[in-house]
Amino acid sequence: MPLAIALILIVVLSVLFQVFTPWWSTPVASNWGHIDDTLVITGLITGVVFIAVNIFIAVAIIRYRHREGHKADYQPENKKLEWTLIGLTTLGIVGMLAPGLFVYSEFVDVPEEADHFEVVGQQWQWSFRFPGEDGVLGHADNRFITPDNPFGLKPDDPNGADDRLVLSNEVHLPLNRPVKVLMRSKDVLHDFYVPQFRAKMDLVPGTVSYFWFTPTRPGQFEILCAELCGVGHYNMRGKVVVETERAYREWMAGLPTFAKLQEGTTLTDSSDLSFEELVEQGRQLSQAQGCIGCHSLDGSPTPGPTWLNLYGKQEELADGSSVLVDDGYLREAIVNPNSQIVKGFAPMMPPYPFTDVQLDATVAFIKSLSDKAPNQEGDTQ
Amino acid sequence: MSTSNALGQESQEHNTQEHPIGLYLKIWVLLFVLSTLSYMVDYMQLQGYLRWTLIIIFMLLKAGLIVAVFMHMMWERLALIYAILLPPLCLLVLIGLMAIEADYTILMRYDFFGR
Amino acid sequence: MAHLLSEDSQLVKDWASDQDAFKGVSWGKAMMWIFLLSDTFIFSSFLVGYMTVRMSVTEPWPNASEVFALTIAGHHIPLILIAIMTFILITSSGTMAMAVNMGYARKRKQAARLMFVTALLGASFVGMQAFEWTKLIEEGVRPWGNPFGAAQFGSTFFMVTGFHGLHVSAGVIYLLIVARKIQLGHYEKEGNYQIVEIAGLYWHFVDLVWVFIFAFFYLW
Amino acid sequence: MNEPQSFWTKYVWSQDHKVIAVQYSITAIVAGIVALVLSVLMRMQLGFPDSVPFMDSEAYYQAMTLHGMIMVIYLLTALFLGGFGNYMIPLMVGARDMVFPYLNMLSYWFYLLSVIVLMASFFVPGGPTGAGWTLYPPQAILTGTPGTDWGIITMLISLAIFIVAATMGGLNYVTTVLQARCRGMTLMRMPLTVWGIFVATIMALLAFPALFVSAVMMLFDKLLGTSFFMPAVVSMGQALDYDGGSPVLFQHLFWFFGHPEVYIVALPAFGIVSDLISVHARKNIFGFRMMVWAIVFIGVLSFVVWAHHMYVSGMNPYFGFFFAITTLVIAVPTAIKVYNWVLTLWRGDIHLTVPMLYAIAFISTFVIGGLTGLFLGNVIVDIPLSDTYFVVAHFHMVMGVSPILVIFGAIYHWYPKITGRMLNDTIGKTHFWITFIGTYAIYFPMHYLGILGMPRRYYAYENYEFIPQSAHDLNSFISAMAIVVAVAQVLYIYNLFWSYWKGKEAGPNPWGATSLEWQTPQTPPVHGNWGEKLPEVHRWAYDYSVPGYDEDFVPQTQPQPEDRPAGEMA
Repeated sequence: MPLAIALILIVVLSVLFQVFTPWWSTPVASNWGHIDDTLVITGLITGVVFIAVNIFIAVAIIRYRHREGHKADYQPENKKLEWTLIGLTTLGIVGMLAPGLFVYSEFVDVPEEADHFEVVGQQWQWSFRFPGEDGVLGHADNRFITPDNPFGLKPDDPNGADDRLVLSNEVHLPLNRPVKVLMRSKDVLHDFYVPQFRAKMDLVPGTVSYFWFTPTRPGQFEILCAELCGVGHYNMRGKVVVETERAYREWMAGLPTFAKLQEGTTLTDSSDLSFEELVEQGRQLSQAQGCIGCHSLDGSPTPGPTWLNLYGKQEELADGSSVLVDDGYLREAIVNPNSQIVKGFAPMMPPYPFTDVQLDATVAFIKSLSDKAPNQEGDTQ
Repeated sequence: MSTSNALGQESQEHNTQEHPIGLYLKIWVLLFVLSTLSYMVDYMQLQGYLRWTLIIIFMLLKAGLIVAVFMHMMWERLALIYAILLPPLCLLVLIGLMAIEADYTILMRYDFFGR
Repeated sequence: MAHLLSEDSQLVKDWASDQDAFKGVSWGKAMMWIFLLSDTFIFSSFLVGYMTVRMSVTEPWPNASEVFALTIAGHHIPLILIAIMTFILITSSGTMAMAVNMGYARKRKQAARLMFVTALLGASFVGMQAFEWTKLIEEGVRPWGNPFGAAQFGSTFFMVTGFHGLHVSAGVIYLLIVARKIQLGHYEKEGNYQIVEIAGLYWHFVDLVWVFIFAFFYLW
Repeated sequence: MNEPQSFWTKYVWSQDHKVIAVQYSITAIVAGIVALVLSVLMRMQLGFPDSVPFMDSEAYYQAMTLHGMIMVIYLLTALFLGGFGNYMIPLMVGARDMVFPYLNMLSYWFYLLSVIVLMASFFVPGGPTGAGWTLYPPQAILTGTPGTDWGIITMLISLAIFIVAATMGGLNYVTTVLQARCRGMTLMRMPLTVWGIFVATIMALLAFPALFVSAVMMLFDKLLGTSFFMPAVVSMGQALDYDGGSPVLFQHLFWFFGHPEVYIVALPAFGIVSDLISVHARKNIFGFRMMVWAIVFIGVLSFVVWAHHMYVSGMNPYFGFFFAITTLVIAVPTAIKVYNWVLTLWRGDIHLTVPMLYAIAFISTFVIGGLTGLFLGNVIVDIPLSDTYFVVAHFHMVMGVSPILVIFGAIYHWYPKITGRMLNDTIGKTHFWITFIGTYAIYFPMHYLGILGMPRRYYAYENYEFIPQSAHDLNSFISAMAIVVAVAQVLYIYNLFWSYWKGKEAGPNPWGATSLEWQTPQTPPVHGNWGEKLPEVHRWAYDYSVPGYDEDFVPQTQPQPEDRPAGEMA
């Protein structure tokens, strides 16, 4: 008897929960409102079955619970009833499947007029590439990736020269224009996921995946990674800014092209560069190399120590000793990271065989993030 | 084996698989011929669909002979034949879909990686 | 089909009967068949993996015909070693089939002798495979790369033939044990030589797998 | 009959299927407790961040991986097939033992070895792997994931050993069911428990090969530098030597195993729960034939639905149509099973014994888990929900809670046969209520976190704008409930020990059940099960409340009376 009551209560509470829940889909910001509709249809059909089965059990328990002298019916099967139930179930299944497949065929069929851009994932950050004036993305492959060519664009592909590169994790998109998202990964599986857009897809190294959508609401949306990609998975963040065509154009114009980047990033001799230039080089380098995937720039917790105010700090090491974070320590920590592990962090960073110039640039960038760093001007050894 | 007998396997009429030696010799020769033929496909440098068709035909003939005669499948009762031959059919779905998938992958690689 | 599933077909009767579904099939033989079914899925998965990587690599796939060619007495003959290995394995299947026949005919000595011959042929197959591996390794083929083309050629070659070779080796040991037991008259008491047929099933299966490897890896 | 004499041959190196079953079960439960503790640690981190000092993101992912792997493979698969399969098959089909007892014993020892290797991974350099139980490459073998030096190797080796063990056991179970039944025991007279385990075992024999092969290939990728699953990658700024492999291939092979695996766990649970419901409702299972065919149909279909786990994996998108259809078709036989369970209750004589409570609770939780499966199987609905807490809630309901409830009920039901004593009802009921209500409270709201869009496999959810504070509070609530439920399991374990010595004497057939295992000459059954003569079966296993009999059950061994022709189902 308590079980019957419990089952009825479960049904009542579930329905109430469903009606009053504050936890529901984020407001949709793309054309995929249809996905929400299929979800609601599925919810309704399955909800009816859920209620029916539980109530049926509860009633059965109440009516047919054991009493003295009571005996069960003997009824091995009832073909008619069974086939009726099979028929009804099939109907319900079709009711869910048909609209689902209909919407899915829209989902896999990218409209002709859609723009396209590329999302590149790596542990644990996003970057983006737009096709440039010619409207064509140049060929790109992980095999071409070098510190100077973080996207791995095929150097001799003419289509790639005007490609616009976004080396930060923020991407802008124009409102109400369908866009095909092409996805590629440098290392492991990732998943480009913006809850408000509904659509999501894995980034797979060694191939290119895609989906398409039309942003329908201006604003800023968080990008999350939805496929386990290592210890930093939960912190692989990014931002999509959906804005007017004009604002988008302006933003786009500010992006470096691949050709420009190639000219600019060849580090020659650090003594030629001003501290600001060095910092800028360091910023690009640490984005390209994935440093900031593990080392946050704003103090938020990440797999590696944050770079905010790192320089000049006394760090406690795993072996109990402590060390002053200075140029020497940082350079050693990049080239040979596991020699001195900071307490509370795992020895998981691979050694980065940077050149002297690259080390200078990176250290300068870290320095620029610290208010404890002494004489920011010029002191680059 | 002995342990199972200790617990008493009920006596059953064993349908012994006794067949004339001559039959085995014939199949043996046939397998030799088929193997030679499939080797000749390579030796003659046949290419394209002709090559693949011939390879598959000879392969299936050989496999069929081994299973049917050497493994005595053709003399087994239908209950066993069906139990053994039907389950591998679901592998065909895997093979077919993986062929399509591999094809899709290489297309993507040519399209986007430019190799 | 309708006939097969009708109430009085042998198929339906066997499945609907009590005690055993496979009439007249001993426990050992039934188990061997089911094991082979499971093993079929192992080799199929290997071959599916091989198919998928081969179809999806962009590097050219080496020409097996060339890679496995041998120069004998000044003649350059493609795939000759593989052809010989194929014939040896088929021959061993033939001797195995005859051993089963002898077993049922209660010709204990001949059965054991034929099984030893089968095992010997199997061992020589493994020997040739070892030779083939050595040759390829000398030519620079490694699991992670080779001078002829796609790296996966070496990976799948070592994996698939290695796994098959392990099966053959295990089969040789199995045959030797059973043959020895037959020689010593272990099965004389029960007078039941079905063990030879069971060992034979395994051996023919190994041959069967080779048929597929030969077609898909060497000839394709 | 060579009865083993010493303690060692009787309880340790035993070839008796019943002892092997208990060995399997105890090992599986111990492994399960480890996994349960891991899940509590994870819930602590999720509900009350940073409350467990050593729980950094690395440890979290390691706990998550091991929790999943142990629960799915080393607990559920081993317990249903190695535990219940071993104990029930020979007894229920009227055999003296498994057909090859020595192989059966080896199966257990290989299983134990696989568990030991798995547990060893906690102590190897770098700790256990943190790649998630799906072990997707490339991340499973690249830096950036915990345990890529030794953890992943021990994991894969342990899996390979487990597969060897499962194969040795599985060959025994299948052959025993096919070839070693007693007189009169046709396949259609076998109880559904045996049917479920039988079909699940066949599936295990055909599905584990794909896992075995992918484990071997990944080991080669890791150890030999082959590129089966590894394309050209740049890991942490280092270009690696891999090239040309396909990560999606691993996913296909893994799920070609992984989806049948779901039903390898579910089918035995379906079978067992059918028997529990029938016995305790004193009524034949409704639509027995349909139940059998549903089990077979589900078994076959489950081999062609695998890629519904991969709708957003970047595979060929047109596969979505094929797999959505096959997946939703499988819902039909599954729904039939649910209908038949509840129709068995209808017009029954429902004894609300503790096993029955678990069985009914199973139906309720399984219905939720099954219905949410319809969301995830339908490709377009899956896209927003995949990799969110909706998935976590779904598979815990369908693969975690419901089979475990069946296990609780089944142990409760058969404990008297295994030990000769009844389990304690008061402790049993307390445990039941906490577990049933508790798991509902954990997993029901979790679906809504998924619909909100909270991704799974996150170590922390700091500063995500779309996640309101209330969702964090809900998360804390879920964690609190999880801890309560986890702690309540101590009651069940305690009950198992206490009743072994102090429980009420059970007698041979305390529930008044018809199937063969209750008709053994001794309780607990001795080696060889049946004494001098094998039983003979004259009817199906569901003759409850048959009109014209005084008792409300007729054992399978009781001959049909002369004047009564064998009924339709007999």
